Amino acid sequence: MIEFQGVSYTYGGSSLLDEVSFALPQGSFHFLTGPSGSGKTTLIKLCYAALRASAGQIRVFGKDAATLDRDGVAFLRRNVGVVHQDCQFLDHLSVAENIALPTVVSGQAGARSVGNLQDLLNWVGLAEVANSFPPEISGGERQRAALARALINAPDIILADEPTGNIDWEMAQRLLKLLIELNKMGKTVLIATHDMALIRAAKTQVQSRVLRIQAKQVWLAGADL
Amino acid sequence: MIEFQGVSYTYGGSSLLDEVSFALPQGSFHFLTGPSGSGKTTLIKLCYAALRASAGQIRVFGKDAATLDRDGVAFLRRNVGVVHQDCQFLDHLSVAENIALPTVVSGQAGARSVGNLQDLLNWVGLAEVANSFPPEISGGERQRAALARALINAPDIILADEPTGNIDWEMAQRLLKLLIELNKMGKTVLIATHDMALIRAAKTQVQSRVLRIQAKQVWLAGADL
Amino acid sequence: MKGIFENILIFLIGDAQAERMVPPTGFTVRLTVFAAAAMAFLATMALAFSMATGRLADKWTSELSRSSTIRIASSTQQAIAQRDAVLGVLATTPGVESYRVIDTEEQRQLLAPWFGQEIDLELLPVPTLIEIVERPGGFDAENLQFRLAAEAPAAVFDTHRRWRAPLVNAANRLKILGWVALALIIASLAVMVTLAAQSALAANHQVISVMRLIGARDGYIAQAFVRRFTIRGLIGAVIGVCLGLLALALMPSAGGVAGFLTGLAPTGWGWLFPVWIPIVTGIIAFLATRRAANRLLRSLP
Amino acid sequence: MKGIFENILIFLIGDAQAERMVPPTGFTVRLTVFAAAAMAFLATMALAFSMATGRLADKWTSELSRSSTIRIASSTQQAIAQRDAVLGVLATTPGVESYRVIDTEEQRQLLAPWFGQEIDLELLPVPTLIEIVERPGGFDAENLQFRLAAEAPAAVFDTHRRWRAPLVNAANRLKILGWVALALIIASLAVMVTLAAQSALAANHQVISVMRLIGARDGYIAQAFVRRFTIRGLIGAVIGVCLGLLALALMPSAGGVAGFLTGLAPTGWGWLFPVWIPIVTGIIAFLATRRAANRLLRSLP
Ligand SMILES: Nc1ncnc2c1ncn2[C@@H]1O[C@H](COP(=O)(O)OP(=O)(O)OP(=O)(O)O)[C@@H](O)[C@H]1O
Ligand SMILES: Nc1ncnc2c1ncn2[C@@H]1O[C@H](COP(=O)(O)OP(=O)(O)OP(=O)(O)O)[C@@H](O)[C@H]1O
Ligand SMILES: [Mg+2]
Ligand SMILES: [Mg+2]
Repeated sequence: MIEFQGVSYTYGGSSLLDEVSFALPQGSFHFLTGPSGSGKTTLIKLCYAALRASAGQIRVFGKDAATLDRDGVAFLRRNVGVVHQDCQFLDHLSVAENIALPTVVSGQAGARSVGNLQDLLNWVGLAEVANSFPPEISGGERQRAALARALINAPDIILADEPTGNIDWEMAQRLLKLLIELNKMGKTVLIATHDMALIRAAKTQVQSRVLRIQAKQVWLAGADL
Repeated sequence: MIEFQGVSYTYGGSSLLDEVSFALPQGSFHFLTGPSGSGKTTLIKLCYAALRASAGQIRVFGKDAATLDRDGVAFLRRNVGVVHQDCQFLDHLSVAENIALPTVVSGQAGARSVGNLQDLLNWVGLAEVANSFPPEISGGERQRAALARALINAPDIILADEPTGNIDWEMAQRLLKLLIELNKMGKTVLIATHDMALIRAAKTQVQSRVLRIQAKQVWLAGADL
Repeated sequence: MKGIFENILIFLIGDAQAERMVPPTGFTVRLTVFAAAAMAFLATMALAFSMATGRLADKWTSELSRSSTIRIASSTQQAIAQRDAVLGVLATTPGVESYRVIDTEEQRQLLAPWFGQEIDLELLPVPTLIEIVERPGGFDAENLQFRLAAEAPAAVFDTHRRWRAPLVNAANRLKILGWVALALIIASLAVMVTLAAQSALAANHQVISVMRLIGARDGYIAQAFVRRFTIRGLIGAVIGVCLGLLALALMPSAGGVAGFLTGLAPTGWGWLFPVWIPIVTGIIAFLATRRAANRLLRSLP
Repeated sequence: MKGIFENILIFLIGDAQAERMVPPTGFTVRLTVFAAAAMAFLATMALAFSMATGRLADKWTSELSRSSTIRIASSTQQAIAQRDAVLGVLATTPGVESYRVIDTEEQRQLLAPWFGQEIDLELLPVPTLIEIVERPGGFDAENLQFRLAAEAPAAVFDTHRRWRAPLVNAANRLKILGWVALALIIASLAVMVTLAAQSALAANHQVISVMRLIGARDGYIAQAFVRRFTIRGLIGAVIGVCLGLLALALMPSAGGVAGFLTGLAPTGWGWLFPVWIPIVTGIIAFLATRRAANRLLRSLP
């Protein structure tokens, strides 16, 4: 589903990724690790066309991301669920409305998704704060809301950037289980995280692989993880 | 240094803390844990007078927080270093300038603190991005910058809300070491975190205690942690 | 044409779903509505002023420039014959609307400041005065002069040019001043609404970037904002125009001021004169917001 | 007083350190500067217009209302004696600035429209006309009338009231119109600058909340913003006034228009008339920003 071929990326002068190549086949489950500032968020942004590669080719759903026009990018994003590291919301809409926003944008707002919404809120433990507004919820609740928003449309690709940074261990386990569930339904999942415990926990439940960014390259980590 | 006596707090209708009492003596090192949404951030906000207790008394530096006027609150905050969970910066100033901001505000901007600044930047691993602007740095870099900003003035009390949420394990260890160093210089430290590994790591280096928020109460956790 | 109106209607009704993403209130609303209202108010006033001075200039032009006088000195021999000759010439001059011999009573009134009400015109060598009123197109004064010289050599033709020029000039300058003020106000209106739209969009930077990140199309995002601000601009302008008309209605009417300055307030259908101000404001708000929204969107990945 | 100026100076120079926390550029700058400039421009124009109509009204007032005429019909017996009696009365009337007997040549000019340039005044029963110019305070017309009736019964006193009333009225209405426009523009200026300051502060909400969280005192935060926006308001107003003066300078001057409408452009020191506009704008910007900043700060914990 996602294919990097010789992709380089530089911010201003400093190069971050240098001729990176890898592929995430449909239905695969990957983690992305690397030290802080190594380029995890940058790589994820490249996947949903928030950044354009300086060189090389990125194919998502088989399409070259560089050839997409603005509406093409919008269409791509409606089929890719992204949990951003800085979870931003519309502060004048309730948490539930924020989570349902992607259904509105893709024109699917209707009975079906409202059913989904309630289930999803229960699963991520946000049923109680569903009618609160984003500035009124805690850091962990924000992160869970961001995940729920990324999943509401059941997108084919799920990209999550540090989805458990502010969340306690039990809740992180729950969210992981949800992602594994979706993976089993055929969704492609990529999770950027620095939490080794989470990666280890996943290993026991799903066929997952770990990508590691090091020295401007993406390496497939061995069995040592 | 910080003393809670029968403190209650309610947002709107839902009560979060109910007659909580505890004390952090000068030079102590405490962790604060509890599930997401249990009120860790709320408790820390009460300590630096960002929120006012609904009932009970909070004494910081021996002064009743409820009796402080606005300039009194400002003075209090200049002597309490706070790492906020959502690290906000002035986006038009460089990372280094943002970190130095508390010295400007307290009128200590001068040779001494510039020396400090360079050491601090090196220690938290931000020397390379010192001249970048906040929107250009990664999530983990932001968190470290927030910690550096909280420490630049060498405040007597340090409150850190999830300072390692987005940071890899080695860097988290480094930051912990810095906080322990400061604690050994006599500073009072309180760290809200859900990372049990961090707490365990600290136990081996410093005399630390763990406060746990549960059922609207703050409990001193036993040896089981 | 029907298509356009339908489209405008659809645009104004909007999409309730898309609508919700724009924060409902705040300072940006007040700013936009007030800017539009203030400028529309001033535009209404300037327009009324221009129109009033326009009416004034027209009046002076028609009263003064369309009238001229032929004078036959009383000392002239055959004054009556010459007068008849003049009247004959005028009857066959194209462009003359009417002419009349000013009668004794009227002459007495005109000369009163000089000789008092009690004068006996018989004693004065008062000339015969013939007043001519031109058609709007005017007549060929040179030709008339020429014909008069031939047929009534004692008649002196006075175009009043000397007297009317300064008044018409002054009225025209006032009129120009009004139009200049109006142009400036419309320009200010455009810039103000543009800046208000920009500031509102900048304040909603996060909303727009979130919408873009979750896959909303540019057109969808822009439309919600453009619609909101167009309507706000319209509402502001309508308020401003209404206040302007109210202010005009409350102005003292010209009444007895001897018609020197016609009232500022329009009459009858004239009250509808500023309907185009909200329309122009709406169009400006539409274009300004669309441009600002598109620029902001293009800056987002 | 020196203390105040020193304080103003210290305020305007500011604190370079505190200064840096305010983002240097952006739409809020353009908005504030433009709003101040546009309104200052319009205020300058309205002020110039009011002043010009003021001068016009003064001129008409002084030319027409401060002059009056005494007429002694030529048929009067002892016309010369009566004239001397009148002159004697005028010499002892308080409030009379000057008086003179209108000479033959002038009378010929005034009567030319009636009788042509070629008239022989000897043949006309032209009255003796004495023109009186009042002091600014005026004189007691009734008393003069009374004394004239006693000492020169044939003299007819004409205050020109009939002629001057409509002109002075019209000029005064224009003047009022100008002042009303000016008041409206100043009010708009105040609201616009207030809204611009509010919108700028709202856009800087994060800056202010960060400063507050790291322990900056309210006064310290407010001052940096207030200073910045006061200066922007001042700069905008200075630009607006300069543009306004430029526009006035480019207006065609009244020149030969027979003094009917005096030029809009001021003369000499008159060019300094709008200096108070930037000062007022600065004060408004200062107060508006301070109020908005304090309100925003008080909403933060
Ligand atoms: N401003 C607010 N208004 C209303 N409710 C609030 C507000 N801030 C927080 N809350 C609620 O209070 C509860 C505790 O919030 P708090 O941020 O203190 O949690 P926390 O322990 O820090 O959680 P986390 O680990 O997720 O950061 C949450 O359920 C949240 O929804
Ligand atoms: N917009 C930008 N302009 C310039 N440099 C940037 C920008 N965004 C990120 N960087 C730099 O690129 C590097 C990688 O950033 P990125 O956010 O991809 O790191 P990361 O792996 O996600 O780190 P973290 O684990 O801390 O989130 C960082 O050093 C950062 O300073
Ligand atoms: Mg990152
Ligand atoms: Mg928290």
